[in-house]
Amino acid sequence: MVYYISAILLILIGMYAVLTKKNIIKIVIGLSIIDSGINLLLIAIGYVKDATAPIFSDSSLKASGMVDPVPQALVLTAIVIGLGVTSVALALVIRLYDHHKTLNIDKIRKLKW
Amino acid sequence: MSLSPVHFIAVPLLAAFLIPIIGRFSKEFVKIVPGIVFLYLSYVAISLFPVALNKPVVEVIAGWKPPFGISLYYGPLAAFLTSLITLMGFVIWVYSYKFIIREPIEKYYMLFMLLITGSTGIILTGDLFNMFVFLEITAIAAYSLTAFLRDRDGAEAAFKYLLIGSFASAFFLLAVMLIYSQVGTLNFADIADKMNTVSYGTKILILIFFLVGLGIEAEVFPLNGWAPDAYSQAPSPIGAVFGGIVVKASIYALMRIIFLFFNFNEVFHFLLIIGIITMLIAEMSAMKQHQIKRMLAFSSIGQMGLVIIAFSVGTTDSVQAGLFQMFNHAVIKAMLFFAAGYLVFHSGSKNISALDGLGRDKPVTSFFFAIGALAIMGLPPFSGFWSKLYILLSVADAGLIAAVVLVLTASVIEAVYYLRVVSRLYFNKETASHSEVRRTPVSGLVAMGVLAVVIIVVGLYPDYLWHMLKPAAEELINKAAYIGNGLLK
Amino acid sequence: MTISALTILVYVLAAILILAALFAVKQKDLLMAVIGTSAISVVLSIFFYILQAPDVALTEAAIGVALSTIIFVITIKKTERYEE
Amino acid sequence: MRKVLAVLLLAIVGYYMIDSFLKIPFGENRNTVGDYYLNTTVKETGSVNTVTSIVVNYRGFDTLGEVTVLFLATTGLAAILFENKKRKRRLQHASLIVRVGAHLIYPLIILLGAYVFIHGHLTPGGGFQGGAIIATGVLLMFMSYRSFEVSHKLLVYFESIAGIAFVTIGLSGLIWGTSFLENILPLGIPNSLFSAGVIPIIYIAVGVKVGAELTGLLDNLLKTIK
Repeated sequence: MVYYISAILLILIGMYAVLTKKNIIKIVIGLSIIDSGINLLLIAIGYVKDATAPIFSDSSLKASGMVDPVPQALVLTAIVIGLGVTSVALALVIRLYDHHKTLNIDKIRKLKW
Repeated sequence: MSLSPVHFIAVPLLAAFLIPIIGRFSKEFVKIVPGIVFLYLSYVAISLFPVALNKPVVEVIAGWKPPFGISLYYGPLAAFLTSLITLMGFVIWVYSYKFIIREPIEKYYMLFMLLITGSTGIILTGDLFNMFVFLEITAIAAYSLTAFLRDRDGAEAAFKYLLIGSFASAFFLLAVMLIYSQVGTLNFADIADKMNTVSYGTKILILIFFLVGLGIEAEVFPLNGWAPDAYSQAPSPIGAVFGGIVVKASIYALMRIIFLFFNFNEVFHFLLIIGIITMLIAEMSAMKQHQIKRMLAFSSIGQMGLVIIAFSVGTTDSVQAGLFQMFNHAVIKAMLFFAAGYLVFHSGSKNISALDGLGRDKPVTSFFFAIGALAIMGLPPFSGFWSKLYILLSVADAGLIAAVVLVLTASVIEAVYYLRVVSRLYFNKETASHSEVRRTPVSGLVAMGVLAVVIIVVGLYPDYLWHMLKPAAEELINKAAYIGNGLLK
Repeated sequence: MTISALTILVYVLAAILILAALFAVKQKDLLMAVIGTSAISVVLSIFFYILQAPDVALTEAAIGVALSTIIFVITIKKTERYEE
Repeated sequence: MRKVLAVLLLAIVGYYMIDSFLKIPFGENRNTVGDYYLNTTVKETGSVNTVTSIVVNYRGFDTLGEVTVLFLATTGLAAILFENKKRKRRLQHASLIVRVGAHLIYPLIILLGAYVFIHGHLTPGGGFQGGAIIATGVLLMFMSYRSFEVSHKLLVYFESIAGIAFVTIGLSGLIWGTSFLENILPLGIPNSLFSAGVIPIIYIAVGVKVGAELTGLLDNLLKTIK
């Protein structure tokens, strides 16, 4: 249960950062916190009490006593995708800094929403 | 090796991975690669079309039966949309060929090809998480291409798009997670089969997460703030890809999920209202724009609102009309972006006011723009007329007279701002000096010419296409058939 | 319910996780904030291990703790370090 | 004002998230497709690591997409940061101890990365983890030696050939088997290095590709002018 709560808190903290922060690097940090929270939530959903990792390294291990491997596979993908998005975001941050010499979004944002 | 739907994904990926090596030997050849790929894929699409009409092809990946492995679902609807996408991809490539002169050209073509592949993947896949992966492929390519010109506004638009897009993917993933925790599977057909075991409250939440997650890409109000900037700052061919391909794929994803997972009556009114609000606000914002590409972007959002209205009525006729409108909008909006790209280039300014009198200087490009404008307004000899008419008829059939009135109002607004631009092109005196008489390259004219022919031919003989869309519309509505086919029962 | 050492550890780690997230959001020095996100990744990695997901723990350790942090640090070096 | 609005919005989102997610029982076995994978992985794929068999085999298409995402991210980053003139990295020279230490550890890190992706079907880890470890090894050298260079040409070749290998393996499944990415090699004896059919080959391709891509990404970022 503590996993669910901390994961949801992480997601909310991340969203708070994205919505209120003025510094664009801070916003990207917020995005990566959201990603972390979602990953934790997904792994926690797949957990089974007193079960082992889904690896048959020993012949005594039984399939019935293992955690759900699907969320783990999904999170693996999600982490890598998160890295991809973060790197593109930071490239854009560098590009924006090049043009504006500031990281403050209020000074950057000339385009209307 | 016989043709199979998996070629739509595998071949462009192979080509994209090859491009860096080819680029070391010949830069010119890199520019031709996407053309070859899209030509080949169009061939695949056309040869597989009759097969899909006969019986949906369920292509399993890695040999595992549907609920366990990932499968591609290639039914009439997917056949129609992939054919549209690959053919449009080819035309947009023709246009790009001379339009994109800015380095790194090699990277442009890689991103361009993968952007379209991502959209194809969204349409083909029969697996929820796989759809997420393809959405992300599309999104990352789109962010990078928005900033491709590396100017100030481009980077800002791309950053804004990225922020909103990341929120969208977070919500999409949350929805996937909720579904997995409830039904324990990720295959569309399997989820649809088991969805009635999920409690009402959770279902609503899943629906909201999906609406936020996909509504952003599908430009649904109020999540479409990114669209005008991204459209207007990206290179013109990419604007055409956004409006013609990416949005179509997202709308497809949204509709597929809603039709399959939710009892349709529950969401019907909600969708209709969203569609109407999206359409009206977008058309009114388009009125106020000074930049031509921003205007086109808002008009695109408005048209998507119209498509959502058509889908939300939920009868075979209306869905068919919605698909018809999607086809027309893809073709017409691409043509408008093509023409606008060169008009902006010739006048040297993004503003509408700079277009005065270009109709005399650049008669061919302006003529194509005018055709596009008349077609999208829905004037008779062109294709746009029929889809709008069919939508109105089907909405009226369902007894939603208020919706009919609102759609007509939006059409009037649309007509006003498009005619304003056309009249500037032809009837205003030349004010700015666009003395540089550079010609629009042949590749650009060919691309626009092909689209113009499509618009006119479909306008004159709409029945053929209209009948082809019937099985596609039926596929979207018939949930039981999808479940049966999707699980290979 | 008997309280095992592991349960206590999980609660402590969860507290660290949330504090690190708050630190990352509140800190004006961006470099410190990035270290905060890196701490989040470390805790997550341990969590994944406790939740019997060693594959994911390894990924989070390699990508979340190392690479992602480094990319942030390089970006900060190319731009500026303090939030106004 | 903005903060109040944000907190209000988040309170609503948070309420519904807690409301829905806390209802999912924690630590309970629910019947999912995961059970099928657990029961059949050794028999059907020969891989003892179920996560690997899902990532590479059952849901291998996702992994192809994932590799593409990383490829796109590197390409996109290079396109966004494209400058006509490349500069040298501008880092300070590290101290002697760091340099000697880095030189000692560097081959070991590369070796560890390779180990992780070659044994992906036996132990935790795989292509992505191994590739990331290799990239961190190269990063260590970047930071300790100002003049350390990785040939750009080499990276491009590694990246492309690994990617092509992945798709080719997939297509060969279509040619000799019945479907894309299908296993066409013998499964071997579970728990031995040469087992699990195409899984290790795909994971090696993924590892090389991810390693080359992330290295290229770091190199590109480090060389961007301030």
